Amino acid sequence: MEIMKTLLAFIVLWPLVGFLVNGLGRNYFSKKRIAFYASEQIFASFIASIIVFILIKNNGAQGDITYFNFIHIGKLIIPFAFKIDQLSAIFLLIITGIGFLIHVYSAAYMQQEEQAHYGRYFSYLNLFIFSMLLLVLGANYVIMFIGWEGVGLCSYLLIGFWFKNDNYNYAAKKAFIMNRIGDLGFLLAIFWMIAKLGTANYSDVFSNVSQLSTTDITAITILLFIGAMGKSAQIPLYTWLPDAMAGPTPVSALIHAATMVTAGIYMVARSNVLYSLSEVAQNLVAITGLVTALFAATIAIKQNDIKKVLAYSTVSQLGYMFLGLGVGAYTGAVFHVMTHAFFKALLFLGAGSVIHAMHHEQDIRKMGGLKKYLPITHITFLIGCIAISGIPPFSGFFSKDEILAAAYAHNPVYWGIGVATAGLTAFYMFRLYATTFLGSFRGTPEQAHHLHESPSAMTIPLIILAILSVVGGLVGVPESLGGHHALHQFLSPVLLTEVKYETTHSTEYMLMGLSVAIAATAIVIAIVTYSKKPQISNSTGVGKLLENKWYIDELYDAIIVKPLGSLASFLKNVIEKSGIDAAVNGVGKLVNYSSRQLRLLQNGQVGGYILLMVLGMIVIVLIWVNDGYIYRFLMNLFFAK
Amino acid sequence: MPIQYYIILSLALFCIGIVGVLVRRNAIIIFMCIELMLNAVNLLLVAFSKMQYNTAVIANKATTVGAEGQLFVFFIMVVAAAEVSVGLAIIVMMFRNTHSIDVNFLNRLKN
Amino acid sequence: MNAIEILFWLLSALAIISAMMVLLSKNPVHSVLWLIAVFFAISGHYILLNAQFLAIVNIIVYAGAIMVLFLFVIMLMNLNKESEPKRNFWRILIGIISGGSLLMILVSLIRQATEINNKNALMESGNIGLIKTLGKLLFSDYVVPFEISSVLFLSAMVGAVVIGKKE
Amino acid sequence: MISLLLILIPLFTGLLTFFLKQEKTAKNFSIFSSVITLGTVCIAIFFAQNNQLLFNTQWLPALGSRFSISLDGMSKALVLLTAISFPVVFIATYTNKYKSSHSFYALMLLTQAGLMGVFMATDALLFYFFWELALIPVYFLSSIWGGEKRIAVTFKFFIYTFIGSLLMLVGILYLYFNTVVPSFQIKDLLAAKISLKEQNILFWLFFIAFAIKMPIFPLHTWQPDAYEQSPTAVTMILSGVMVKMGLFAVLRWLVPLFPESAKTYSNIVIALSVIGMIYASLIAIKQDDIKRLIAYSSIAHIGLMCATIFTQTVIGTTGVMLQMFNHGINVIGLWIVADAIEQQLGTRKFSELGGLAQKAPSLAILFVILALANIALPLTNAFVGEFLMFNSLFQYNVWVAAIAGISIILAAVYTLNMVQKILYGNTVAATEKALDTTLNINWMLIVLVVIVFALGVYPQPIIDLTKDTVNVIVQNR
Amino acid sequence: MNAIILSALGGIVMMFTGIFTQNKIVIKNIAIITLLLLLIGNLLHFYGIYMLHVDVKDMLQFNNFGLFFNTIAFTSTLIYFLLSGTDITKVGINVAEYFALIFFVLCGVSILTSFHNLLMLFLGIEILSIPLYILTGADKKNLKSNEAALKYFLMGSFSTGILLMGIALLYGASGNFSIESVPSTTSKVAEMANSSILTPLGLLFVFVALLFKVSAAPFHFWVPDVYDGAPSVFTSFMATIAKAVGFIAFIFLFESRIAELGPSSRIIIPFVIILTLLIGNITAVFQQSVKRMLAYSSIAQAGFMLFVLYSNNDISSEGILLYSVAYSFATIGIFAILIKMKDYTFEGYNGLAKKEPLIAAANTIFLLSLAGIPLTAGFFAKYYMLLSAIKANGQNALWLVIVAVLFAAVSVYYYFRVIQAMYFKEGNPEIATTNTSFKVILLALAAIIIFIGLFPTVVLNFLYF
Repeated sequence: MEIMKTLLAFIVLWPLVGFLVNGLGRNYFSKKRIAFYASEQIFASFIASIIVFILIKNNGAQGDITYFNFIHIGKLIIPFAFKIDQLSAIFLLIITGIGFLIHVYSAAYMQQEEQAHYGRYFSYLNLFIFSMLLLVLGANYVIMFIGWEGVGLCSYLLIGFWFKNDNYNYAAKKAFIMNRIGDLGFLLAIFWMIAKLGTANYSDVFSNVSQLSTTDITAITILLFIGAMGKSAQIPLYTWLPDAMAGPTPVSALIHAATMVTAGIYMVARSNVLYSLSEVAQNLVAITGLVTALFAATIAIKQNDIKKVLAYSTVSQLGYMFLGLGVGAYTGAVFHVMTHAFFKALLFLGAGSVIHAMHHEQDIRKMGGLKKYLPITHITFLIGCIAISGIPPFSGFFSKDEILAAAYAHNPVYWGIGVATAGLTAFYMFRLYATTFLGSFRGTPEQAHHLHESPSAMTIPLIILAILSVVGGLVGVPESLGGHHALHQFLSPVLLTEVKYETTHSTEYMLMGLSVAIAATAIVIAIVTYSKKPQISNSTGVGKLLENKWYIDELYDAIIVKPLGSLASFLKNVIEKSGIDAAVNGVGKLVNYSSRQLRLLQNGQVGGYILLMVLGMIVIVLIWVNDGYIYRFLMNLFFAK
Repeated sequence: MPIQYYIILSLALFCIGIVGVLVRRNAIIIFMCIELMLNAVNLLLVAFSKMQYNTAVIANKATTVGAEGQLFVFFIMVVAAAEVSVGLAIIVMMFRNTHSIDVNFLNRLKN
Repeated sequence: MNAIEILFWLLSALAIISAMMVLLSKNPVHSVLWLIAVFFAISGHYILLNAQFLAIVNIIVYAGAIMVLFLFVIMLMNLNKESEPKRNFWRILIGIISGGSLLMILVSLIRQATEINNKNALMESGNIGLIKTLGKLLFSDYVVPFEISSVLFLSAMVGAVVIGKKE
Repeated sequence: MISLLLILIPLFTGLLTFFLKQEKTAKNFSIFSSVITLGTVCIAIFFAQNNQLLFNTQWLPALGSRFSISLDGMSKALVLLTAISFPVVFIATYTNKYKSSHSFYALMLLTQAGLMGVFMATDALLFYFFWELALIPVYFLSSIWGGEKRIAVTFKFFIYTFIGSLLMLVGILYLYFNTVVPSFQIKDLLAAKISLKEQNILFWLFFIAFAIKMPIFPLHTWQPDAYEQSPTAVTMILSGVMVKMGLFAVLRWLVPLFPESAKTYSNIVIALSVIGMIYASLIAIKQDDIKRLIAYSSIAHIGLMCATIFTQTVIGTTGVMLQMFNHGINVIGLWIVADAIEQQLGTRKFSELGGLAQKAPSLAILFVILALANIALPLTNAFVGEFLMFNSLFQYNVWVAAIAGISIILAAVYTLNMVQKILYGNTVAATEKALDTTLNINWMLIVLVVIVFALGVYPQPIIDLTKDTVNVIVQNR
Repeated sequence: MNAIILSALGGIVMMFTGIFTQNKIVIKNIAIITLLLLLIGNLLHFYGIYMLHVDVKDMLQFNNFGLFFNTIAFTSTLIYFLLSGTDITKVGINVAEYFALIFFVLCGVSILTSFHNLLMLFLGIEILSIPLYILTGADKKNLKSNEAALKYFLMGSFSTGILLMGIALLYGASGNFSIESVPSTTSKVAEMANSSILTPLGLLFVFVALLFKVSAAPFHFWVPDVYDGAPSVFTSFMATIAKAVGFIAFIFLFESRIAELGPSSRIIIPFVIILTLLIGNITAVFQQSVKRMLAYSSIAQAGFMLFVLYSNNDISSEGILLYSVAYSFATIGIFAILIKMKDYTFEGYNGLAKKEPLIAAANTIFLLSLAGIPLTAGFFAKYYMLLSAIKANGQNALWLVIVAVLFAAVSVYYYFRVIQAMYFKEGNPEIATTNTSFKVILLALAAIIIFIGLFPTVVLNFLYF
């Protein structure tokens, strides 16, 4: 226990120290030292994570590890505590492992940055790892929320890393704000828990779940899911993710593909006890996931920016994961998180390599034929594409298959859409692949002159990730294919095993075959269509609709951003200025006005003065004659009993 | 005489005085109207003094009851005389400077 | 209706008419004269009420001294002509209405007063208005105000000096 | 006795400063004085015995008013805030030039004395005295050293506040006649026998006074103007410490004195506060001036605190106490940044700024941190407070919490807008030759940022300070 | 009695001084010495030491309250002499006479603080008023001064007529002039109002006449014109001592008799208070001349002082004393500065703080006191008034009190205009040169105001020693 406590503390603190040292010393250290130090901190965490993983694997999970009380007011105690169990151990490995690879990759990729910005970049990355670890390790929803917002912040900082460009800044802001919308849901869920149970600790919440009514559970889960929507870019809060590609490509790989966006999955998986009790929430999660998956895939088909395609594919894959969560295949979702982390990181880094080679050209229409210039990148990228397309025995196949199988058991329509999406995925991935690597080079001669393979610091991570993408699926080979699903067994103490999707092996085979066939067909079509003559002309009709992302950004702009802006302007210019402030100033003006009028009484005429005095006397006498009548009347008026 | 008669008579004189103050513009006449008001009060006081005396006589408490009212009238006259001296001095001073005693033209001070 | 009542009504009528004439006369000198008439009427009332001392003092001080002073000032200023060329009709109307309504209210109130029902002012008889009575009272109980009124005179005198002295 | 020192030190040093004609001397002396005060506060809070924190003596025997002050849990946090903010403000604005600066510093110290008194007085009349004592110097400060429209704006502020405090005075007087023994002591006022109807009238008399001070929508219009026009050092005190007077007064006086009314009208007050939050946040989005933006953001934050007070839960009240402290720290930090920008570049308009991060990286970092604290990012101090407050609001009513929660999103919108427009993008004419901040500003900001993080990670010290009194307040109802 | 005799003697002494010397400084100093003697004589009265044993036949009654007010009035006058004595000597050639007249006014004050008979009230008011008519017109060449004097005189005489009518009616009801005698039982107020007309009607007339003296609306019209037209140095005196004493007269007269007005008094008095506050405060807002603004402000202050009638209890009696002190001291100070100014408009004060920081600071304190800001005497003055009202009528007084404080907030508007001009605006004010002693006295006065603002009970304790 003590060892675990120390280890976890170090796992979290190393990146934080890295952040502080690099952040404060960025002007004093050399680039080499910065990169080395940052990577080394993460590597240390990674090693520690492996130890933790082994300990967990051997000894099983233990209780919460409390460091101090974060908040302690009366009965409300929110400890600063970590929970280390199988689920968080897996995520620890993914985060620190892939994080480390991306650090290494970045060291080369960001080489052209100035020293200060280089240091800034690495400190941000370290901060991100720190936040993500907090998110995953927290033993209660509040600590998770701290990490949750922390990764949002890092995402903001990294998307806007090149802050001279206002479009990037805008994208960063958009990401942060959309995340915040989700965060509000998350927060409300936490409040709900605290209001009903007086605690936000996982263990207490899950063990007292019987005290919650169905409404409570549904509300909590839906609110939590709103948080997840924001973070994991689900409809309707997904538009930030494609824009987030403004950041440096390794960042996209790390944050917007491998780790941060999966926080939503982690959260739902973590709360599986709650979700299992709410049919409504589960269906909502599943349908949202499904729709997002399909929707994003359709958009991805028509994108021409290499990173945008990957971004939409990320959205789409996240949709898959939510589908898995929604249909109760928690393990499947986590499994897909893992494999997706491998191949999506690979794809992004590969794309980064391409962009690096192309001198920051991201339009695939200006690429082509890169196969021969970038051999390692080409191979690894191809592996990634196959993996994501779900071709066996690459990792993507197993995880995706598990989700699809569960979906079929839940509702065959879900499966149908899922498979269609899988086909689309295969199609757009290979469209991307074909346009980029096959055919002939379409860029400027100058670009062609500079084309070269990336340095080893970049290619080695690619290779490692490629290997993982290939073999990563083996930890979850389903029983139908003769495996025993190691991951499933490992996670079973944490994640509920839903037996709802028991299907016969023959059905399973048939489903697998069908999905693989569809994917394969799509691949063939894509390669045939795009390897020789990639689409360069502007598309029309549905194509244009897709190319413009269903005009969702424009829609949001029209129905939310613009009205809000006009409302704000209205409040500022009309209500505030001519309404409230004018009323306040009006009192002053009224006093001034009445002053000007009243002083006319003082007209300088003695006769007038005496006349008014006499009238005053008459009034006073009349009041007196009334004998208290006016008094009683007024008293009744003001102080009626 | 019923005391009401006297009260009403003096009130009438008093109010005539007030009306005079209100309608006339000549400072001296206004002042005279004020004197008229004072005289109305004097008359009332004397009448009341005799009323009080009468009440005392009826109650067989003879004596100087009511003399105070008449003494008060005496004091009013004294004060009025003093006031007149000052008032006329002011009016004369005013007239010396402006050659007018029309109160309507007294409007340098206003608002 | 006995002689006293007749005298009362006569004097009252004289007083009120003369008072009105004070207002109505255009010539200030006439006003002064009418005011003197009022004072005489009031003195007549004093005599009816057997307040002989006041009657005399009223004539001497008011009619004799004060009004002469007024007359003197008017003559000094050469105001013995119509001094108010234009009279503002509205002003007069409003003045009369407000003065009249005050009178009306007061009179109606007095008529309601039950405390003075059946109370009379004793006419003719009663010796409280005699110099002897008043003098005794003045120099015994009222000696303090008497002395203090001397201060008033002093201040009025100083005032007249301040105002009147040429610089 | 030591609590009396907290008032006397700034009072006498303030009066003394009037006679220090040398600019340097006045500055250094006032910094010295405020540091001494800070030291005394620390001793008082962390070392002194409880009975040393009380001071009670005859003042106006005929009126039943006593000079009684007490540094209890509730005041500790705010007294500490006051003590911290003055040296920080003095040092951060050290390079600012003021004409006849001795008067400036003298008035600042007098303000501090008033604030200390407000936070410690336990006698209603004394409280009213300090309430005004804190106001008058600020009136002069803003009117003499303020911006272009200072006279009218400050005057509006003054009249507004003055009306409020007079209404409160009426309330105090009325209460005074209903106590068992003629006394203005809070404990005697608490025991006053007043009917429900009277309570309701008195509640509003007090509340309007405090609502103007906070300010609560729709009585807030003095605030953006006053913040904009005041010299920034004064604005720091105004928004950092003085607006807390209203909140503090609600906690210390209003809620305990009129518990039933506070409950009856909690819905109205909370509704106003929440409307104000959203309203101010929306307006903040459209601001083009740093100072005005911070002002509106401050209105939104205060609205949340006010709403929370009326939910009357232990959690919420603790959150408010904590957030009063935190908001003070954060907003002073933001003002220091705003002042640094204005002093150096001569403009506060976003449209004339941009790309400052390239020229002034350390300012940019500190600014971003403070901005993030302003939007209550976790691990900054404001998060804990807002978390607790929203929690309490949620327990009061789900929908209120949800609507108020929108302000969290809007806060992100306007704060990031501000950060983006000032720091990011390419440099423009104004920022072309900008330099990084001077050492004094840097260090003060660092001090504040350290507090931001320290309390963000471990807020317990402040929570513990206020714990006992919070329990008293809430249990009192 | 000491005060009455000594002040009358003082007047006479000053009269004769004018014969023997024309040296203004000597005259001023003699006046100050005489005033000191008067003050001492009045203080001796507290200890039962009299110059003459006069049998006052119940015409006068001396109590601590009245004597204390005398002390206040004499002290104020002393301060006034010290600050503005030199300026008095500059009004015209009759220097000694001005001082004499002021002493006669003080004699009137002394009578009004001890009268126990309506005759004495009448004489007191006249002794108070006649010298004031003169002083108003003291600047004989100045048409404004002339006009003010005439207006004051005409309206003052008119109000005297009203007063006398009231006294006559009261006499008709009671048969004597003592202020105590009440003809019928006052227990059943409503019943009495039906049967008895003379007493309440008489009281109403007296009430109106006194309202005129204390410049309450709608009988305030003389105030702005007279205060504006009179030589500033005398305005100062008129607006303070001569006015405050009206309230003392009110208290003596109405302490026991207010109920005789019937239940309507509950509406008449608030009516007058609100009207006074309204006209005083609102009209002052738009004034361009500080002097005229102060005239209106004095009306507004009278509105607050009228609370003494509304509440009519011991707190209000104490309060009116405190109010007199606070108001008189501050107003004397402000006028002392105003007299030194060349330009009486607000613009004339622009930038005074830079030129004369001490004077500006003192002026600020005076203005703050008038505005009723805490830490100054003016705060407690207003405070006592509000306190007394709530004590007297509880919840029913609340609305009146709230209206009053709202008007107090309006008053801040115009008082602060002067402060704004002095401190926040640029300008080159023309101010007569002042010597050190003037500044010292001014600051001492400011210090006193702040001291009273901190410890008002110290002042009031004199009442009970």
